[in-house]
Amino acid sequence: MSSAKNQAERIKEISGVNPLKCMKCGKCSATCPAFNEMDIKPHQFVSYVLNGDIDALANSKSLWKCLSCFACVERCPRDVQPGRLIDAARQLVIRQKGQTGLAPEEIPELLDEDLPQQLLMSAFRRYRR
Amino acid sequence: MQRIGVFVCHCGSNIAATVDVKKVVEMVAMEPGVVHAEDYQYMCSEAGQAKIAEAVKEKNLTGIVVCSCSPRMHENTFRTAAKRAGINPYMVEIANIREHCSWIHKNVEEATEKAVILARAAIAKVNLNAPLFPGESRVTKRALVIGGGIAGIQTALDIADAGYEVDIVEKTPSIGGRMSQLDKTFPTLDCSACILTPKMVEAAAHEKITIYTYSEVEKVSGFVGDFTVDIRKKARSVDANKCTGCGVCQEKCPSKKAPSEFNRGLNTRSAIYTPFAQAIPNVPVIDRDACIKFKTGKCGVCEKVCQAGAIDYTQQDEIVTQKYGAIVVATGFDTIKLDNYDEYAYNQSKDVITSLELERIMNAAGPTKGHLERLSDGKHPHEIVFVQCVGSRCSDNRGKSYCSKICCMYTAKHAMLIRDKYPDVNVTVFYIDVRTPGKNFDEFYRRAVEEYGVNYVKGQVGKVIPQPNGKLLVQGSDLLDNKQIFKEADMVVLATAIEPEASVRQIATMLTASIDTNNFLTEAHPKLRPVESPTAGVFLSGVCQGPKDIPETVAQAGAAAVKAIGLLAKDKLTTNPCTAKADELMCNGCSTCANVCPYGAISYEEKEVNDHGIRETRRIAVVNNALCQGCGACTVTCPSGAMDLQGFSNRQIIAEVDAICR
Amino acid sequence: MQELINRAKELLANGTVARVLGWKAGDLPYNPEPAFFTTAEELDNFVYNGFCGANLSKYMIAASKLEGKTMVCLKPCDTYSFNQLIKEHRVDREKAYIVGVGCKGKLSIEKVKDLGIKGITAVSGAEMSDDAETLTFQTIYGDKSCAYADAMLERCHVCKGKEHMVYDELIGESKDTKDAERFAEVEKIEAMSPAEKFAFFQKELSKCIRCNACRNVCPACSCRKCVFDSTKFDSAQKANVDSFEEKMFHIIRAFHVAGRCTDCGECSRVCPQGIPLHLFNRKFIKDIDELYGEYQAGADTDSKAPLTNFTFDDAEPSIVTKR
Amino acid sequence: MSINNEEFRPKIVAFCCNWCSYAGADLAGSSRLAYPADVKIIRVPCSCRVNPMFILRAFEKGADGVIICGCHPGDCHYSTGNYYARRRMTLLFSMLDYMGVENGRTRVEWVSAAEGVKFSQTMNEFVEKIHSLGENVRLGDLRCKN
Amino acid sequence: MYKIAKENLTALFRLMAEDKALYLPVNNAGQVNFAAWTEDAEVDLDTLKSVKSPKDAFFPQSENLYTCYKDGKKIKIEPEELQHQNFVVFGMKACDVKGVEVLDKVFLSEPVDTFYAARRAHGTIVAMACHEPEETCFCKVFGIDCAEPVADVATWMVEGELYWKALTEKGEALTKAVASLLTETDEAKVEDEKTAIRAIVEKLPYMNLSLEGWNGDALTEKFDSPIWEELYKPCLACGTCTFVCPTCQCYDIKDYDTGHGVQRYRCWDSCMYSDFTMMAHGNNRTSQMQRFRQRFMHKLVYFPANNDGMYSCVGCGRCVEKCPASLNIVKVIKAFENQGGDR
Repeated sequence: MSSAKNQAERIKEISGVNPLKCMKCGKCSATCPAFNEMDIKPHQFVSYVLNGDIDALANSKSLWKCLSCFACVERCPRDVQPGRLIDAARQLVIRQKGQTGLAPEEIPELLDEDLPQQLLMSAFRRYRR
Repeated sequence: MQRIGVFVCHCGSNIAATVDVKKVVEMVAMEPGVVHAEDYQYMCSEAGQAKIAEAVKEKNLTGIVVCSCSPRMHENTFRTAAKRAGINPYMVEIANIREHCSWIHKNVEEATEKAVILARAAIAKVNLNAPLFPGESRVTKRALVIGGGIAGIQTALDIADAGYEVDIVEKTPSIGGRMSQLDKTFPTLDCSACILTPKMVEAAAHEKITIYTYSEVEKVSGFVGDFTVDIRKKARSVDANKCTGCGVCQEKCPSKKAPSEFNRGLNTRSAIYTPFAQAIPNVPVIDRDACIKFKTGKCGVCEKVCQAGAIDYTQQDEIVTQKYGAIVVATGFDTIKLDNYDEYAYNQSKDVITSLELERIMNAAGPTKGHLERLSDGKHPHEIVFVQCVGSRCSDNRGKSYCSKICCMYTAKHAMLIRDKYPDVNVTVFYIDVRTPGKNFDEFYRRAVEEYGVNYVKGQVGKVIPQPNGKLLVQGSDLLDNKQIFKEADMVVLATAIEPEASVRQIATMLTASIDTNNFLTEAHPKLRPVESPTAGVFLSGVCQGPKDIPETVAQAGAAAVKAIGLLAKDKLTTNPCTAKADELMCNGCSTCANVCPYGAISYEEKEVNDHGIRETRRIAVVNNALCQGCGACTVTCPSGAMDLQGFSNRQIIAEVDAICR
Repeated sequence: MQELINRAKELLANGTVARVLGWKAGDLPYNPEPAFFTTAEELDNFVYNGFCGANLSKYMIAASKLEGKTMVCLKPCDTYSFNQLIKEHRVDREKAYIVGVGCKGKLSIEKVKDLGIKGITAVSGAEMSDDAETLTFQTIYGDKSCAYADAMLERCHVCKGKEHMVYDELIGESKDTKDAERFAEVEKIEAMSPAEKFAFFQKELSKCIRCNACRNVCPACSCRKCVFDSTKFDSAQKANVDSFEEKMFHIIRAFHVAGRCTDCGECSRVCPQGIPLHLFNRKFIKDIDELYGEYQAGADTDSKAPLTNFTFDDAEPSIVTKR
Repeated sequence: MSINNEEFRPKIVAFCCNWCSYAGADLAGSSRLAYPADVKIIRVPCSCRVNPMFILRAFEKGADGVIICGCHPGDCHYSTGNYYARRRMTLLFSMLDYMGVENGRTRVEWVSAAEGVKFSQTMNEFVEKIHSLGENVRLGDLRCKN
Repeated sequence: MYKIAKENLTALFRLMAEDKALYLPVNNAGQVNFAAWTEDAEVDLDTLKSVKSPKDAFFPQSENLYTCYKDGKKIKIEPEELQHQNFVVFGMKACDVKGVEVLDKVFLSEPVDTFYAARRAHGTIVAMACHEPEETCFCKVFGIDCAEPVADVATWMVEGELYWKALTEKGEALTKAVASLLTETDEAKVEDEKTAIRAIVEKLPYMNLSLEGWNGDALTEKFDSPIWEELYKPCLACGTCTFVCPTCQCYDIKDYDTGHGVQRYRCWDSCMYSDFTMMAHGNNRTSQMQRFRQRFMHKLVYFPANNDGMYSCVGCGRCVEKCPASLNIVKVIKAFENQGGDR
């Protein structure tokens, strides 16, 4: 429990998000392009962190389904920024596992001229810490 | 040197049980300036007050210190007693040896020692007290109401009914305000015009009310009871005395492409126009930006068709200067601009509208003659989505942090009206919370759901995507089902946040009334003085103070009127003598004090002074005693100490500090 | 310098100005004094060189009361003071014809003497015309020299820049002489322990002789009657009887100009005991910048000063214990 | 419980605004919420009336601690006074800290008329703090000690 | 004539401080001023001029006169004790010594200032010749020889050794007290040093300053001169010149409420201050020009008029160095000289 609490604190710290600001309007979920792929929905992310249920979050599919498009961050009326929470949770998990999914050396061969820069950044966000 | 009498109260045993009052008397008798010291059971009693009077007479006292309960309790009692005994009431100081001493300490020695110190501080202060005299200022028995909406009209009517002259200044060509744009009102669903128009007519006909429409407040000077206001009557180009309001000019006007402000720009109007049929006064205005005559010099159709000869292209703006005793601000609200909310596609699709625009569409006098139709193609909609909290409750900087308060109810109203009139239309409302505190409000909302089958979805809309087929794809969430919803709608109605009318900023500056970060006018006290501005003589009516619905607005309008009447009923105002005062010879004229004065009580004069033989003209701060409330902000901001507060002067407070620390 | 003199003569001759406020050559090579010139002949004594450190804006308070305009020579940093005085209605912009003069850093004779150079009879390298890196002194103890920058006033090492904030015309070029961090000294003290801080200030303030030079030279301290000369606060003391009076004086002096001080550095320049008085003012500036947003007094004439302004969510005073 | 002369008995000046904090102190009194007698209250109309010179003066004359109490931000009777006070006091306290004066000797607390408990608690805390700091030697005038 | 090696000076100071207070130039936070000697004081005998003159030793910037306090309803008065401990002021320069002579004229003539007189009686002055005079010096103009100071003891610092010569009884007594540390020597080195100093003095820029026309008789002519109107303009009205001056003698008397009583003390005043000689009705000098004029008229006209022609300026040049506006007595004298005074 206390470690879950610590983890929740850690997520808040990494993301800079205060989940208490959430007014539960659901605009994040309303706006999320990956909503259907997710087991835990963006708005739930906020309450999971709030309630310290980090294990569930860490084991969720959602963590890896989030596109980091930041639409929720952009549209959240309360500046809660659920996308950053997800990002932070992902980071936490990766750190815990001590893994890093993407090495910079691998980039050149993966590079495709048509690949949008944003995707590359997004990939970095997700696979490398 | 003062001749001070010290009176130590036992307050029964309240003080005497913990403080050795005899010892206090003995100790204070040795203080400089003290010529008399005694104790008594109850100083506040008739007998106690008589003792004070007696000592004043016998010992020729010039100052009084009462060691007793809190000054908040009996300062006035003893001031009055002093006045009766023939000394200035402001020569009295209280040492609070009950609440601040006997009641909180148990050790007699300690409490007695503290009581002596508190008494010494009061004595040290009285030694520096000077008689103060409350000033008087006259009251002009006339009120100004800024804004001619329902708030302004109601305030004006109430003040006028009490027998005082009232002027309404309205910047648009007609009074009526936002309420005149509404179709129906909640929760009774009665027609807005039906209840508003009679009030407009009454105001126009009232012998005590003068209405200045198409006019703006240009300048305000003076202070409570004695404001002087310049009102700019913008050139109407129509002689109001001659115009019969026949309307022919509007019919014949060849320029009909100006967007109609009244209809929120959903259709157009002629260059010469009255905003709506029931406008008061029923005198049109020429919009000089749209008028062909003004633009090209050619045309003059209205002049030709006007049988009354009322058209006057040469009319100029006119400044009316008038004196007022009280000013009521009733500037109302507008909806926010939606430029920051691209996700709702408001600027992309004509079928995404605000609720206020829907009011106009639903209204028989509106752009669609009251038929519910899509503005893009005039087709009858079958699926309508309402989005709540658009721009309200946003803590990011795109919208407003507050709840606009009225949206939940008017959305329920709209949904209900649509379902009633067009049962074939499906109505979905996306909400975050439904807030319905108010008499019959929740019942109203439940009826919309239960009787009219309005589909309420708990969740927000994330995006509205205009489709090639002309429909609007609404992407929202349903938090209860934990689903994302995609709905094809024909129309989307946005419950847009409201904000104070933009002009209120300027008006607040002119009135030196304070304004909060959202541009709402600040009340003098959020709970106890909700309809007064901190600036004396300025009152607040309606939404300019905070979001409100119609009944609340009317109630506040009445309350503001009563406060104004209370002021106008007085012949003279007594001013608090504990006001700031600038030492002419020390003042630098730097304006720093005026910058912190919350009441605009400080002005500057070019004044000739005689500074030890040197005569020169200097810029000097002058405090208006009628406006100054005595907070002292200016005294600390003044580096030289030229500005001081009477009754709490620098030297007095320092004397107290010294007495306590010695 | 000659360009300045010529222009001054021209302005006097064509009646634009009634007098010129600048510097007059002193009787030693390094002591020019502020002076008013009313004729072309007088202007032959006009001088403008590295030793003309005095900020002339305060003299404009008196000059604003005189008939006609005054041509005043202001260095870039002086113009901040002038703006601040306009803001406080102490000078009349209409009465001033401001010539923004170039500045390449001003010199401190105290610093020169600290370098062991004494008995000075002539100086070269201090003129505005040449961009000398070195100052050369003829002294009765032989020729000496030092780097220009080593003789510069402290304030020039944290120069606010070469832009004039207000002027009617500009004559001469300026150099940004900034080569140190403005708040470095303040930060150094902030990092000390309370006992060290106390010892530092106690030592510095123990030198104070209450001559009031810092106050009287300060363009922000322009009160007709200073609170320390007045009976209204029972604070009129002339003596350093006990260490407290200096603390009271210097804290309040700095507090009264907080948010108004342009950091012109005159207080430190004139202190006969070399007390780094700017450390007080700059502490307030640093706090204001950090707590209420960057603010440069005198950068304009209409912004709200930090101490006559507020926001609803300003820091609480307890922040002091938390930092 | 008699007064021991050897014991350090701090002198503490509390500036209280008339509308909130002074009333809060009254409430503490009528609720019999004790705090040490070392605290002496000076009534001012508003916290914005407190001149930094008053505070320094108190220290000069021998005070060991000075506390300023006003209405909560937003509740000022004069609407904005405490906002100005807040900035002034923040800067003053920061300067005192900078000069090496122990920073617990000064304090600002917002106490409403309803917060008798808070008033009493605050004063208890403050006196305790001053006790832990001991006598004010860095800001006092030696002439005032005896 | 005696001498002592520079490295033994600390021992000398320690010995003197055994039974006397010792004041000498000490560097405190970068500035040299006369201060009491302590083991860890940073003594600086090389700096030519202390910022403040050493007149504090005899006429402190502030001193208590008496204290009143309340005893019940009565008021008691307790006078301040007079100086009773012997003290030494070490390292005063010739001009500063002359400054004390000026102060003597003021405080020792009737009515005698007892506080000052007590200090003079208990103080021994050890003066030091100016090894390297500077461009701001003009003591010679007032007939002072900085190569040969006249005090209780005169000293010279030559090649790492301090030469010591007692000139008065007090000086002899002090010499006796420290004799254990001194060794006898001849005056040859000192004579060379004097010559060298005098040669430098001749080269100083102010040495030819003429005081012609400045005397007690010049009152009206100088007082009414229009030159003052121009001269005073840069003056900031600070008190720097007066507070660093070895001869300024004006003081103010003030009360300080300690909470337990009232201390009456005196402190230096400055004629530059707007409240100088302020009385109940106001001030008899209403403008800064008048106050500015007062300072120089006093030093060069009023004082000589009342003191057998003695100027109350000793040419130490401190005001030349310290005036924030670069004004000073030399510029005043020169201005009158250049413009004929009564233009």
